[in-house]
Amino acid sequence: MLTDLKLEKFEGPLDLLLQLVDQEKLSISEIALSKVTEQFFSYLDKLEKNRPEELADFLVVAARLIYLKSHSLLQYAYPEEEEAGPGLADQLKLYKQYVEASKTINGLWAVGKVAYGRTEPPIKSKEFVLPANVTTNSLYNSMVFLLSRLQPTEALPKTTIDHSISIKQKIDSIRNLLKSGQEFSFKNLLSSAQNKTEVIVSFLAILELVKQQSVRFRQVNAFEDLLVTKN
Amino acid sequence: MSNKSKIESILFVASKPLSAKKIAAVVKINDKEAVELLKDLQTNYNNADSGIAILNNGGEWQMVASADNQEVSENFLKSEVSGELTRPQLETLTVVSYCGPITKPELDQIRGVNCSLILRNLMLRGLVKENEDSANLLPAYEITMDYLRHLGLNSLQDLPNYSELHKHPYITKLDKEE
Amino acid sequence: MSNKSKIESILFVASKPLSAKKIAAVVKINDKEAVELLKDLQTNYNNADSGIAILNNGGEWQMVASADNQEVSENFLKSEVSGELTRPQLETLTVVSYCGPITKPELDQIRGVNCSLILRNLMLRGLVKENEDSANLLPAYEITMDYLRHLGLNSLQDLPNYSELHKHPYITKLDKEE
Repeated sequence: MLTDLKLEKFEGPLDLLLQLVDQEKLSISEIALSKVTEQFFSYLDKLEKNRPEELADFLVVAARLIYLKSHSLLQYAYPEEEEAGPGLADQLKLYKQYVEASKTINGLWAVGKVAYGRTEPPIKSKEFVLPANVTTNSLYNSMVFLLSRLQPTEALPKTTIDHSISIKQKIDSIRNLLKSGQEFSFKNLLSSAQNKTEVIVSFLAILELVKQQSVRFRQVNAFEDLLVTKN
Repeated sequence: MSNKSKIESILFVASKPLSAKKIAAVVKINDKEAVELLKDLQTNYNNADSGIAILNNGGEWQMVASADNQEVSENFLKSEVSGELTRPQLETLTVVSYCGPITKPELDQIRGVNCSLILRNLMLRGLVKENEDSANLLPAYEITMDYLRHLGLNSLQDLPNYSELHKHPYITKLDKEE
Repeated sequence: MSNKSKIESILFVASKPLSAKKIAAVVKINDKEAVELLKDLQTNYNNADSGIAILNNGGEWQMVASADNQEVSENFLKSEVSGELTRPQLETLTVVSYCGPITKPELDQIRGVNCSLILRNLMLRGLVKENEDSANLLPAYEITMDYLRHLGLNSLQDLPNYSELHKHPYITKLDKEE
Protein backbone atom coordinates (compact mmCIF):
# COMPACT_ATOMS: atom_id res chain seq x y z
CA MET A 1 0.00 0.00 0.00
CA LEU A 2 1.81 3.08 -1.16
CA THR A 3 1.00 6.40 0.34
CA ASP A 4 1.61 9.71 -1.30
CA LEU A 5 1.93 11.78 1.87
CA LYS A 6 4.84 14.18 1.68
CA LEU A 7 7.46 13.88 4.35
CA GLU A 8 7.99 17.64 4.69
CA LYS A 9 4.42 17.99 5.84
CA PHE A 10 4.83 16.12 9.10
CA GLU A 11 5.42 17.95 12.30
CA GLY A 12 6.53 14.77 14.02
CA PRO A 13 5.81 11.09 14.40
CA LEU A 14 2.39 11.64 15.97
CA ASP A 15 1.38 13.91 13.14
CA LEU A 16 2.49 11.28 10.62
CA LEU A 17 0.54 8.56 12.45
CA LEU A 18 -2.54 10.73 12.63
CA GLN A 19 -2.46 11.35 8.89
CA LEU A 20 -1.86 7.69 8.10
CA VAL A 21 -4.81 6.65 10.27
CA ASP A 22 -6.95 9.37 8.67
CA GLN A 23 -5.94 8.28 5.20
CA GLU A 24 -7.07 4.73 5.94
CA LYS A 25 -10.31 6.20 7.29
CA LEU A 26 -9.78 4.40 10.57
CA SER A 27 -10.59 5.72 14.00
CA ILE A 28 -7.73 5.85 16.45
CA SER A 29 -7.24 2.49 18.16
CA GLU A 30 -4.41 0.07 18.73
CA ILE A 31 -5.71 -2.03 15.86
CA ALA A 32 -5.66 0.95 13.52
CA LEU A 33 -2.10 1.69 14.59
CA SER A 34 -0.88 -1.79 13.89
CA LYS A 35 -2.47 -1.53 10.45
CA VAL A 36 -0.44 1.56 9.54
CA THR A 37 2.83 0.32 11.03
CA GLU A 38 4.32 -0.59 7.66
CA GLN A 39 3.51 2.77 6.11
CA PHE A 40 5.05 4.46 9.11
CA PHE A 41 8.25 2.46 8.68
CA SER A 42 8.45 3.29 5.01
CA TYR A 43 8.97 6.93 6.06
CA LEU A 44 11.84 6.17 8.39
CA ASP A 45 14.30 5.64 5.54
CA LYS A 46 13.41 8.95 3.91
CA LEU A 47 13.61 10.63 7.26
CA GLU A 48 17.11 9.44 7.95
CA LYS A 49 18.25 11.15 4.78
CA ASN A 50 16.23 14.37 4.97
CA ARG A 51 15.62 15.17 8.61
CA PRO A 52 18.19 13.17 10.57
CA GLU A 53 17.88 15.42 13.62
CA GLU A 54 14.30 14.27 14.17
CA LEU A 55 14.99 10.57 13.74
CA ALA A 56 15.12 9.89 17.48
CA ASP A 57 11.55 11.13 18.03
CA PHE A 58 10.31 8.93 15.19
CA LEU A 59 12.21 5.88 16.44
CA VAL A 60 10.56 6.13 19.86
CA VAL A 61 7.17 5.85 18.20
CA ALA A 62 8.45 3.17 15.79
CA ALA A 63 9.50 1.02 18.75
CA ARG A 64 6.07 1.38 20.33
CA LEU A 65 4.41 0.44 17.04
CA ILE A 66 6.50 -2.73 16.81
CA TYR A 67 5.47 -3.57 20.33
CA LEU A 68 1.79 -3.07 19.47
CA LYS A 69 2.10 -5.05 16.27
CA SER A 70 3.82 -8.02 17.87
CA HIS A 71 1.32 -7.84 20.70
CA SER A 72 -1.58 -8.11 18.29
CA LEU A 73 0.05 -11.01 16.45
CA LEU A 74 1.17 -12.93 19.51
CA GLN A 75 -1.29 -12.09 22.21
CA TYR A 76 -0.51 -15.14 24.32
CA ALA A 77 3.16 -14.12 24.52
CA TYR A 78 2.27 -11.05 26.53
CA PRO A 79 0.67 -11.85 29.84
CA GLU A 80 -1.46 -9.16 31.45
CA GLU A 81 1.12 -6.44 31.74
CA GLU A 82 0.84 -3.08 33.41
CA GLU A 83 1.76 -0.58 30.74
CA ALA A 84 3.98 2.27 31.79
CA GLY A 85 2.33 5.54 30.95
CA PRO A 86 -0.47 6.19 28.47
CA GLY A 87 -0.76 3.85 25.49
CA LEU A 88 0.18 5.06 22.04
CA ALA A 89 -3.43 5.16 20.86
CA ASP A 90 -4.42 7.27 23.87
CA GLN A 91 -1.48 9.56 23.32
CA LEU A 92 -2.48 10.01 19.71
CA LYS A 93 -6.09 10.78 20.66
CA LEU A 94 -4.86 13.44 23.05
CA TYR A 95 -2.53 14.90 20.45
CA LYS A 96 -5.40 15.05 17.98
CA GLN A 97 -7.47 17.13 20.40
CA TYR A 98 -4.75 19.77 20.57
CA VAL A 99 -4.31 19.77 16.80
CA GLU A 100 -8.04 20.48 16.52
CA ALA A 101 -7.81 23.19 19.18
CA SER A 102 -4.89 24.82 17.39
CA LYS A 103 -7.28 25.65 14.55
CA THR A 104 -9.30 27.85 16.90
CA ILE A 105 -6.17 29.54 18.17
CA ASN A 106 -5.00 30.14 14.62
CA GLY A 107 -8.38 31.68 13.84
CA LEU A 108 -8.18 34.06 16.77
CA TRP A 109 -4.59 34.94 15.92
CA ALA A 110 -5.35 35.56 12.25
CA VAL A 111 -8.23 37.94 13.00
CA GLY A 112 -5.59 40.23 14.46
CA LYS A 113 -7.68 41.78 17.19
CA VAL A 114 -5.23 43.24 19.63
CA ALA A 115 -6.17 44.56 23.05
CA TYR A 116 -3.86 47.48 23.67
CA GLY A 117 -2.58 48.38 27.09
CA ARG A 118 -1.45 51.79 28.24
CA THR A 119 2.13 52.36 27.25
CA GLU A 120 3.03 55.48 29.14
CA PRO A 121 2.50 55.86 32.84
CA PRO A 122 0.77 59.18 33.61
CA ILE A 123 3.35 60.24 36.18
CA LYS A 124 7.09 59.86 35.86
CA SER A 125 9.49 59.99 38.74
CA LYS A 126 12.00 62.80 38.45
CA GLU A 127 14.71 61.70 40.82
CA PHE A 128 16.86 58.63 40.28
CA VAL A 129 16.51 55.76 42.75
CA LEU A 130 18.80 52.74 42.63
CA PRO A 131 16.74 49.53 42.99
CA ALA A 132 17.41 47.84 46.31
CA ASN A 133 18.87 44.66 44.85
CA VAL A 134 21.29 46.28 42.42
CA THR A 135 24.79 45.99 43.86
CA THR A 136 28.11 45.22 42.22
CA ASN A 137 27.94 41.77 43.82
CA SER A 138 24.45 40.96 42.57
CA LEU A 139 25.49 42.09 39.08
CA TYR A 140 28.54 39.87 39.19
CA ASN A 141 26.53 36.86 40.40
CA SER A 142 23.90 37.40 37.78
CA MET A 143 26.57 37.53 35.05
CA VAL A 144 28.15 34.29 36.27
CA PHE A 145 24.73 32.64 36.32
CA LEU A 146 24.03 33.80 32.78
CA LEU A 147 27.37 32.49 31.55
CA SER A 148 26.67 29.10 33.11
CA ARG A 149 23.48 29.00 31.05
CA LEU A 150 25.37 29.93 27.88
CA GLN A 151 27.98 27.24 28.42
CA PRO A 152 27.78 25.07 25.32
CA THR A 153 26.22 21.72 26.08
CA GLU A 154 28.45 18.79 25.37
CA ALA A 155 27.62 17.20 22.07
CA LEU A 156 25.63 14.01 22.46
CA PRO A 157 27.60 10.89 21.64
CA LYS A 158 26.84 9.97 18.07
CA THR A 159 25.70 6.51 17.21
CA THR A 160 24.22 5.06 14.10
CA ILE A 161 21.57 2.46 13.73
CA ASP A 162 22.93 -1.04 13.40
CA HIS A 163 22.35 -1.77 9.77
CA SER A 164 23.91 -5.22 9.99
CA ILE A 165 21.04 -6.85 8.18
CA SER A 166 17.64 -5.77 6.92
CA ILE A 167 14.37 -7.64 7.22
CA LYS A 168 14.39 -8.11 3.48
CA GLN A 169 17.84 -9.69 3.51
CA LYS A 170 16.78 -11.96 6.35
CA ILE A 171 13.65 -13.03 4.52
CA ASP A 172 15.76 -13.90 1.50
CA SER A 173 18.11 -15.99 3.59
CA ILE A 174 15.20 -17.80 5.25
CA ARG A 175 13.74 -18.55 1.81
CA ASN A 176 17.11 -19.99 0.80
CA LEU A 177 17.18 -22.08 3.93
CA LEU A 178 13.76 -23.50 3.08
CA LYS A 179 14.93 -24.45 -0.42
CA SER A 180 17.18 -27.06 1.09
CA GLY A 181 14.66 -28.39 3.62
CA GLN A 182 11.00 -28.39 4.52
CA GLU A 183 11.50 -27.25 8.09
CA PHE A 184 14.09 -25.61 10.37
CA SER A 185 14.43 -24.64 14.01
CA PHE A 186 14.13 -20.99 14.95
CA LYS A 187 16.75 -21.50 17.65
CA ASN A 188 19.26 -22.61 15.03
CA LEU A 189 18.50 -19.56 12.95
CA LEU A 190 19.24 -17.33 15.91
CA SER A 191 22.45 -19.13 16.83
CA SER A 192 24.16 -17.52 13.85
CA ALA A 193 22.95 -14.01 14.75
CA GLN A 194 25.73 -11.46 15.20
CA ASN A 195 23.94 -9.15 17.59
CA LYS A 196 20.63 -8.29 19.23
CA THR A 197 19.43 -6.35 16.23
CA GLU A 198 19.78 -9.42 14.08
CA VAL A 199 17.75 -11.46 16.58
CA ILE A 200 14.94 -8.89 16.38
CA VAL A 201 15.21 -8.71 12.59
CA SER A 202 15.01 -12.52 12.35
CA PHE A 203 11.88 -12.55 14.46
CA LEU A 204 10.25 -9.80 12.39
CA ALA A 205 11.22 -11.63 9.19
CA ILE A 206 9.48 -14.78 10.41
CA LEU A 207 6.39 -12.75 11.35
CA GLU A 208 6.39 -11.19 7.92
CA LEU A 209 6.65 -14.59 6.20
CA VAL A 210 3.80 -15.91 8.35
CA LYS A 211 1.72 -12.95 7.34
CA GLN A 212 2.51 -13.57 3.68
CA GLN A 213 1.49 -17.17 4.36
CA SER A 214 4.81 -18.43 3.01
CA VAL A 215 5.55 -20.28 6.24
CA ARG A 216 3.82 -21.35 9.39
CA PHE A 217 5.36 -22.24 12.70
CA ARG A 218 4.70 -24.65 15.47
CA GLN A 219 5.51 -24.53 19.12
CA VAL A 220 4.53 -27.47 21.31
CA ASN A 221 4.96 -25.83 24.71
CA ALA A 222 5.46 -22.25 25.83
CA PHE A 223 9.10 -21.08 25.69
CA GLU A 224 10.11 -24.09 23.59
CA ASP A 225 11.80 -23.80 20.26
CA LEU A 226 9.74 -22.75 17.24
CA LEU A 227 9.67 -25.02 14.22
CA VAL A 228 9.28 -23.11 10.98
CA THR A 229 7.66 -25.07 8.15
CA LYS A 230 7.33 -24.19 4.47
CA ASN A 231 3.73 -23.84 3.25
CA MET B 1 -12.43 55.44 48.76
CA SER B 2 -12.99 51.70 48.58
CA ASN B 3 -10.21 49.22 48.00
CA LYS B 4 -11.93 48.26 44.78
CA SER B 5 -11.63 51.78 43.44
CA LYS B 6 -7.98 51.88 44.54
CA ILE B 7 -7.28 48.74 42.54
CA GLU B 8 -9.09 50.28 39.58
CA SER B 9 -6.79 53.31 39.78
CA ILE B 10 -3.68 51.15 40.02
CA LEU B 11 -4.65 49.01 37.04
CA PHE B 12 -5.31 52.21 35.14
CA VAL B 13 -1.96 53.86 35.80
CA ALA B 14 0.11 50.69 35.35
CA SER B 15 1.65 50.17 31.95
CA LYS B 16 2.26 46.44 32.29
CA PRO B 17 0.68 43.28 33.77
CA LEU B 18 0.66 43.25 37.58
CA SER B 19 0.52 40.30 39.95
CA ALA B 20 -2.34 40.20 42.45
CA LYS B 21 0.35 39.98 45.13
CA LYS B 22 1.86 43.27 44.08
CA ILE B 23 -1.53 44.97 43.94
CA ALA B 24 -2.43 43.61 47.36
CA ALA B 25 0.83 44.98 48.79
CA VAL B 26 0.20 48.49 47.46
CA VAL B 27 -3.43 48.59 48.65
CA LYS B 28 -2.39 46.90 51.92
CA ILE B 29 -4.91 44.06 51.83
CA ASN B 30 -4.29 40.31 51.65
CA ASP B 31 -3.83 38.51 48.34
CA LYS B 32 -7.16 36.71 48.52
CA GLU B 33 -9.11 39.93 49.02
CA ALA B 34 -7.24 41.49 46.12
CA VAL B 35 -8.18 38.61 43.80
CA GLU B 36 -11.84 38.89 44.87
CA LEU B 37 -11.89 42.59 44.06
CA LEU B 38 -10.06 42.07 40.78
CA LYS B 39 -12.66 39.51 39.73
CA ASP B 40 -15.35 41.95 40.75
CA LEU B 41 -13.84 44.66 38.56
CA GLN B 42 -13.48 42.18 35.74
CA THR B 43 -17.22 41.52 35.89
CA ASN B 44 -17.91 45.26 35.68
CA TYR B 45 -15.62 45.83 32.73
CA ASN B 46 -15.76 42.72 30.60
CA ASN B 47 -19.21 43.15 29.13
CA ALA B 48 -20.24 43.22 25.53
CA ASP B 49 -20.03 46.94 24.88
CA SER B 50 -17.19 48.05 27.09
CA GLY B 51 -14.22 49.94 25.66
CA ILE B 52 -11.95 48.70 28.44
CA ALA B 53 -11.32 45.09 29.48
CA ILE B 54 -9.39 43.50 32.33
CA LEU B 55 -7.21 40.55 31.35
CA ASN B 56 -6.12 37.80 33.71
CA ASN B 57 -3.32 35.39 32.95
CA GLY B 58 -1.79 33.07 35.53
CA GLY B 59 -2.01 35.41 38.51
CA GLU B 60 -1.29 38.54 36.49
CA TRP B 61 -3.79 41.27 35.69
CA GLN B 62 -3.81 44.06 33.14
CA MET B 63 -6.28 46.72 32.03
CA VAL B 64 -6.46 47.06 28.24
CA ALA B 65 -8.53 48.65 25.51
CA SER B 66 -11.03 46.14 24.13
CA ALA B 67 -9.61 44.02 21.34
CA ASP B 68 -12.73 44.80 19.28
CA ASN B 69 -11.65 48.43 19.19
CA GLN B 70 -8.15 47.63 17.96
CA GLU B 71 -8.58 49.84 14.92
CA VAL B 72 -9.31 53.09 16.75
CA SER B 73 -6.69 52.35 19.42
CA GLU B 74 -4.03 52.06 16.76
CA ASN B 75 -4.54 55.70 15.86
CA PHE B 76 -2.86 56.57 19.13
CA LEU B 77 -0.29 53.80 19.39
CA LYS B 78 2.31 52.19 17.24
CA SER B 79 0.44 49.20 15.93
CA GLU B 80 1.88 45.90 17.06
CA VAL B 81 2.40 43.41 14.28
CA SER B 82 1.42 39.90 15.20
CA GLY B 83 3.06 38.14 12.25
CA GLU B 84 2.29 34.63 11.12
CA LEU B 85 2.60 31.58 13.30
CA THR B 86 4.22 28.49 11.79
CA ARG B 87 2.52 25.15 12.26
CA PRO B 88 4.96 23.91 14.99
CA GLN B 89 4.72 27.26 16.78
CA LEU B 90 0.96 27.16 16.62
CA GLU B 91 0.79 23.60 17.90
CA THR B 92 3.17 24.33 20.77
CA LEU B 93 1.34 27.53 21.67
CA THR B 94 -1.94 25.62 21.71
CA VAL B 95 -0.64 23.03 24.16
CA VAL B 96 0.95 25.71 26.37
CA SER B 97 -2.29 27.74 26.21
CA TYR B 98 -4.46 24.85 27.35
CA CYS B 99 -2.06 23.03 29.66
CA GLY B 100 0.28 25.71 30.97
CA PRO B 101 2.17 26.00 33.18
CA ILE B 102 3.68 22.90 31.62
CA THR B 103 7.19 21.43 31.79
CA LYS B 104 9.20 20.60 28.71
CA PRO B 105 9.02 16.80 29.19
CA GLU B 106 5.23 17.03 29.40
CA LEU B 107 5.10 19.16 26.28
CA ASP B 108 7.46 16.82 24.41
CA GLN B 109 5.28 13.89 25.42
CA ILE B 110 2.08 15.48 24.13
CA ARG B 111 3.56 16.61 20.82
CA GLY B 112 5.75 13.53 20.40
CA VAL B 113 8.74 15.68 19.44
CA ASN B 114 11.44 17.60 21.22
CA CYS B 115 10.20 21.17 21.65
CA SER B 116 13.38 22.94 22.84
CA LEU B 117 13.95 25.00 19.73
CA ILE B 118 10.32 25.97 19.28
CA LEU B 119 10.08 27.04 22.92
CA ARG B 120 13.16 29.20 22.57
CA ASN B 121 11.71 30.69 19.46
CA LEU B 122 8.37 31.45 21.11
CA MET B 123 10.17 33.03 24.06
CA LEU B 124 12.14 35.24 21.70
CA ARG B 125 8.83 36.37 20.21
CA GLY B 126 7.57 37.14 23.71
CA LEU B 127 4.62 34.74 23.38
CA VAL B 128 5.75 32.19 25.97
CA LYS B 129 7.68 32.69 29.18
CA GLU B 130 9.47 30.54 31.67
CA ASN B 131 7.64 30.39 34.95
CA GLU B 132 9.74 32.11 37.55
CA ASP B 133 8.54 29.94 40.38
CA SER B 134 11.79 28.32 41.40
CA ALA B 135 10.12 25.89 43.80
CA ASN B 136 10.10 23.33 41.01
CA LEU B 137 13.21 21.71 39.70
CA LEU B 138 12.07 21.87 36.11
CA PRO B 139 11.05 25.22 34.67
CA ALA B 140 7.43 25.39 33.56
CA TYR B 141 6.27 27.32 30.53
CA GLU B 142 3.20 29.48 30.21
CA ILE B 143 1.84 32.00 27.74
CA THR B 144 2.44 35.71 28.18
CA MET B 145 -0.04 38.53 28.62
CA ASP B 146 1.12 39.88 25.25
CA TYR B 147 0.00 36.67 23.58
CA LEU B 148 -3.36 36.87 25.34
CA ARG B 149 -3.74 40.49 24.18
CA HIS B 150 -3.05 39.44 20.60
CA LEU B 151 -5.68 36.71 20.76
CA GLY B 152 -8.21 39.26 21.97
CA LEU B 153 -9.20 37.02 24.90
CA ASN B 154 -9.76 38.14 28.47
CA SER B 155 -8.29 34.98 29.90
CA LEU B 156 -7.34 31.50 28.72
CA GLN B 157 -10.52 30.17 30.33
CA ASP B 158 -12.37 31.78 27.42
CA LEU B 159 -10.84 29.28 24.99
CA PRO B 160 -13.30 26.67 23.71
CA ASN B 161 -13.24 23.43 25.73
CA TYR B 162 -10.72 24.95 28.12
CA SER B 163 -11.68 23.04 31.23
CA GLU B 164 -11.77 19.74 29.38
CA LEU B 165 -8.42 20.13 27.65
CA HIS B 166 -6.76 21.83 30.59
CA LYS B 167 -7.08 19.06 33.14
CA HIS B 168 -6.54 16.08 30.94
CA PRO B 169 -5.85 12.84 32.80
CA TYR B 170 -2.65 12.09 30.90
CA ILE B 171 -1.13 15.40 31.80
CA THR B 172 -1.73 15.02 35.48
CA LYS B 173 -0.48 11.47 35.18
CA LEU B 174 2.71 12.68 33.59
CA ASP B 175 3.08 15.14 36.40
CA LYS B 176 3.22 12.35 38.89
CA GLU B 177 5.58 10.24 36.88
CA GLU B 178 8.20 12.89 36.34
CA MET C 1 -18.86 47.85 18.97
CA SER C 2 -20.64 51.11 19.74
CA ASN C 3 -19.07 54.52 19.17
CA LYS C 4 -19.23 55.09 22.91
CA SER C 5 -17.07 52.05 23.55
CA LYS C 6 -14.64 53.20 20.86
CA ILE C 7 -14.24 56.54 22.60
CA GLU C 8 -13.72 54.73 25.88
CA SER C 9 -10.86 52.71 24.29
CA ILE C 10 -9.33 55.85 22.81
CA LEU C 11 -9.36 57.75 26.09
CA PHE C 12 -7.80 54.73 27.75
CA VAL C 13 -4.85 54.23 25.40
CA ALA C 14 -4.06 57.91 24.84
CA SER C 15 -1.87 59.15 27.66
CA LYS C 16 -2.61 62.82 27.03
CA PRO C 17 -5.61 65.16 26.77
CA LEU C 18 -7.47 64.89 23.45
CA SER C 19 -9.81 67.37 21.77
CA ALA C 20 -13.35 66.22 21.02
CA LYS C 21 -12.60 67.11 17.40
CA LYS C 22 -9.69 64.68 17.21
CA ILE C 23 -11.75 61.94 18.87
CA ALA C 24 -14.66 62.58 16.50
CA ALA C 25 -12.34 62.33 13.50
CA VAL C 26 -10.96 58.95 14.58
CA VAL C 27 -14.38 57.48 15.34
CA LYS C 28 -15.76 59.09 12.15
CA ILE C 29 -18.72 60.88 13.78
CA ASN C 30 -19.44 64.59 14.03
CA ASP C 31 -18.06 66.72 16.87
CA LYS C 32 -21.42 67.22 18.52
CA GLU C 33 -22.06 63.50 18.71
CA ALA C 34 -18.60 62.97 20.14
CA VAL C 35 -19.22 65.52 22.90
CA GLU C 36 -22.55 63.86 23.72
CA LEU C 37 -20.88 60.48 24.08
CA LEU C 38 -17.98 61.92 26.09
CA LYS C 39 -20.45 63.46 28.54
CA ASP C 40 -22.24 60.17 28.71
CA LEU C 41 -18.99 58.37 29.61
CA GLN C 42 -18.21 61.05 32.14
CA THR C 43 -21.50 60.31 33.91
CA ASN C 44 -20.58 56.63 34.03
CA TYR C 45 -17.11 57.18 35.38
CA ASN C 46 -17.27 60.22 37.61
CA ASN C 47 -19.19 58.72 40.51
CA ALA C 48 -18.23 58.59 44.14
CA ASP C 49 -16.49 55.25 44.18
CA SER C 50 -14.84 55.04 40.78
CA GLY C 51 -11.10 54.56 40.42
CA ILE C 52 -11.06 56.28 37.04
CA ALA C 53 -12.35 59.74 36.17
CA ILE C 54 -12.79 61.63 32.90
CA LEU C 55 -11.66 65.24 32.94
CA ASN C 56 -12.84 67.90 30.58
CA ASN C 57 -10.76 71.02 30.38
CA GLY C 58 -11.41 73.65 27.74
CA GLY C 59 -12.55 71.24 25.03
CA GLU C 60 -9.90 68.66 25.85
CA TRP C 61 -10.71 65.30 27.38
CA GLN C 62 -8.56 62.96 29.40
CA MET C 63 -9.01 59.76 31.37
CA VAL C 64 -7.17 59.83 34.69
CA ALA C 65 -6.96 57.91 37.95
CA SER C 66 -9.40 59.42 40.46
CA ALA C 67 -7.97 62.31 42.43
CA ASP C 68 -9.08 60.62 45.66
CA ASN C 69 -6.80 57.70 44.86
CA GLN C 70 -3.85 59.89 44.09
CA GLU C 71 -1.95 58.62 47.08
CA VAL C 72 -2.29 54.95 46.23
CA SER C 73 -1.53 55.62 42.54
CA GLU C 74 1.59 57.51 43.44
CA ASN C 75 2.64 54.89 45.96
CA PHE C 76 2.28 52.31 43.29
CA LEU C 77 4.32 54.22 40.76
CA LYS C 78 6.96 54.94 43.39
CA SER C 79 7.16 51.31 44.39
CA GLU C 80 7.54 50.52 40.72
CA VAL C 81 10.46 52.88 40.52
CA SER C 82 12.28 52.06 43.74
CA GLY C 83 11.35 48.41 44.18
CA GLU C 84 13.67 45.53 43.55
CA LEU C 85 14.38 44.47 40.02
CA THR C 86 12.93 41.14 38.95
CA ARG C 87 15.38 38.43 37.95
CA PRO C 88 14.97 39.06 34.19
CA GLN C 89 15.36 42.82 34.75
CA LEU C 90 18.48 42.35 36.85
CA GLU C 91 19.93 39.99 34.28
CA THR C 92 19.27 42.46 31.46
CA LEU C 93 20.86 45.28 33.44
CA THR C 94 23.83 43.00 34.10
CA VAL C 95 24.35 42.29 30.41
CA VAL C 96 24.11 46.00 29.57
CA SER C 97 26.59 46.75 32.37
CA TYR C 98 29.18 44.15 31.41
CA CYS C 99 28.69 44.10 27.64
CA GLY C 100 27.28 47.53 26.76
CA PRO C 101 26.92 49.40 24.51
CA ILE C 102 24.89 46.56 23.08
CA THR C 103 22.12 46.35 20.47
CA LYS C 104 18.76 44.76 21.18
CA PRO C 105 19.29 41.75 18.87
CA GLU C 106 22.60 41.03 20.63
CA LEU C 107 20.90 41.31 23.99
CA ASP C 108 18.01 39.08 22.92
CA GLN C 109 20.50 36.52 21.66
CA ILE C 110 22.49 36.45 24.89
CA ARG C 111 19.46 36.20 27.14
CA GLY C 112 17.54 33.91 24.79
CA VAL C 113 14.36 35.98 25.11
CA ASN C 114 12.92 39.20 23.77
CA CYS C 115 14.02 42.03 26.05
CA SER C 116 11.95 44.93 24.63
CA LEU C 117 9.63 45.39 27.58
CA ILE C 118 12.42 45.00 30.10
CA LEU C 119 14.59 47.54 28.31
CA ARG C 120 11.71 50.00 28.23
CA ASN C 121 11.23 49.50 31.94
CA LEU C 122 14.95 49.92 32.71
CA MET C 123 14.95 53.11 30.67
CA LEU C 124 11.89 54.45 32.50
CA ARG C 125 13.75 53.83 35.74
CA GLY C 126 16.73 55.77 34.46
CA LEU C 127 19.10 52.80 34.65
CA VAL C 128 19.68 52.34 30.93
CA LYS C 129 19.64 54.72 27.99
CA GLU C 130 19.66 54.47 24.24
CA ASN C 131 22.95 55.41 22.71
CA GLU C 132 22.52 58.54 20.63
CA ASP C 133 25.29 57.64 18.22
CA SER C 134 23.40 57.48 14.96
CA ALA C 135 26.33 56.11 12.96
CA ASN C 136 24.85 52.66 13.52
CA LEU C 137 21.55 51.60 12.09
CA LEU C 138 20.47 49.88 15.29
CA PRO C 139 20.35 51.81 18.54
CA ALA C 140 22.73 50.53 21.21
CA TYR C 141 21.92 50.47 24.91
CA GLU C 142 24.22 51.47 27.71
CA ILE C 143 24.00 52.29 31.38
CA THR C 144 23.37 55.84 32.64
CA MET C 145 25.71 58.06 34.65
CA ASP C 146 23.17 58.15 37.50
CA TYR C 147 23.30 54.40 37.78
CA LEU C 148 27.07 54.30 37.75
CA ARG C 149 27.30 57.03 40.39
CA HIS C 150 24.78 55.32 42.66
CA LEU C 151 26.71 52.07 42.39
CA GLY C 152 29.69 54.03 43.71
CA LEU C 153 31.85 53.24 40.70
CA ASN C 154 34.00 55.53 38.61
CA SER C 155 33.65 53.42 35.53
CA LEU C 156 32.23 50.06 34.49
CA GLN C 157 35.78 48.67 34.43
CA ASP C 158 35.55 48.72 38.25
CA LEU C 159 32.86 45.98 38.20
CA PRO C 160 34.11 42.65 39.60
CA ASN C 161 36.04 40.66 36.95
CA TYR C 162 35.06 43.16 34.28
CA SER C 163 37.91 42.49 31.87
CA GLU C 164 37.30 38.74 31.95
CA LEU C 165 33.49 38.86 31.70
CA HIS C 166 33.29 41.76 29.25
CA LYS C 167 34.58 39.70 26.32
CA HIS C 168 33.78 36.23 27.56
CA PRO C 169 34.17 33.57 24.85
CA TYR C 170 30.64 32.21 25.42
CA ILE C 171 29.28 35.63 24.50
CA THR C 172 31.60 36.46 21.63
CA LYS C 173 30.84 33.00 20.25
CA LEU C 174 27.14 33.86 20.07
CA ASP C 175 27.96 36.88 17.91
CA LYS C 176 29.56 34.70 15.31
CA GLU C 177 26.56 32.40 15.16
CA GLU C 178 24.34 35.22 13.93
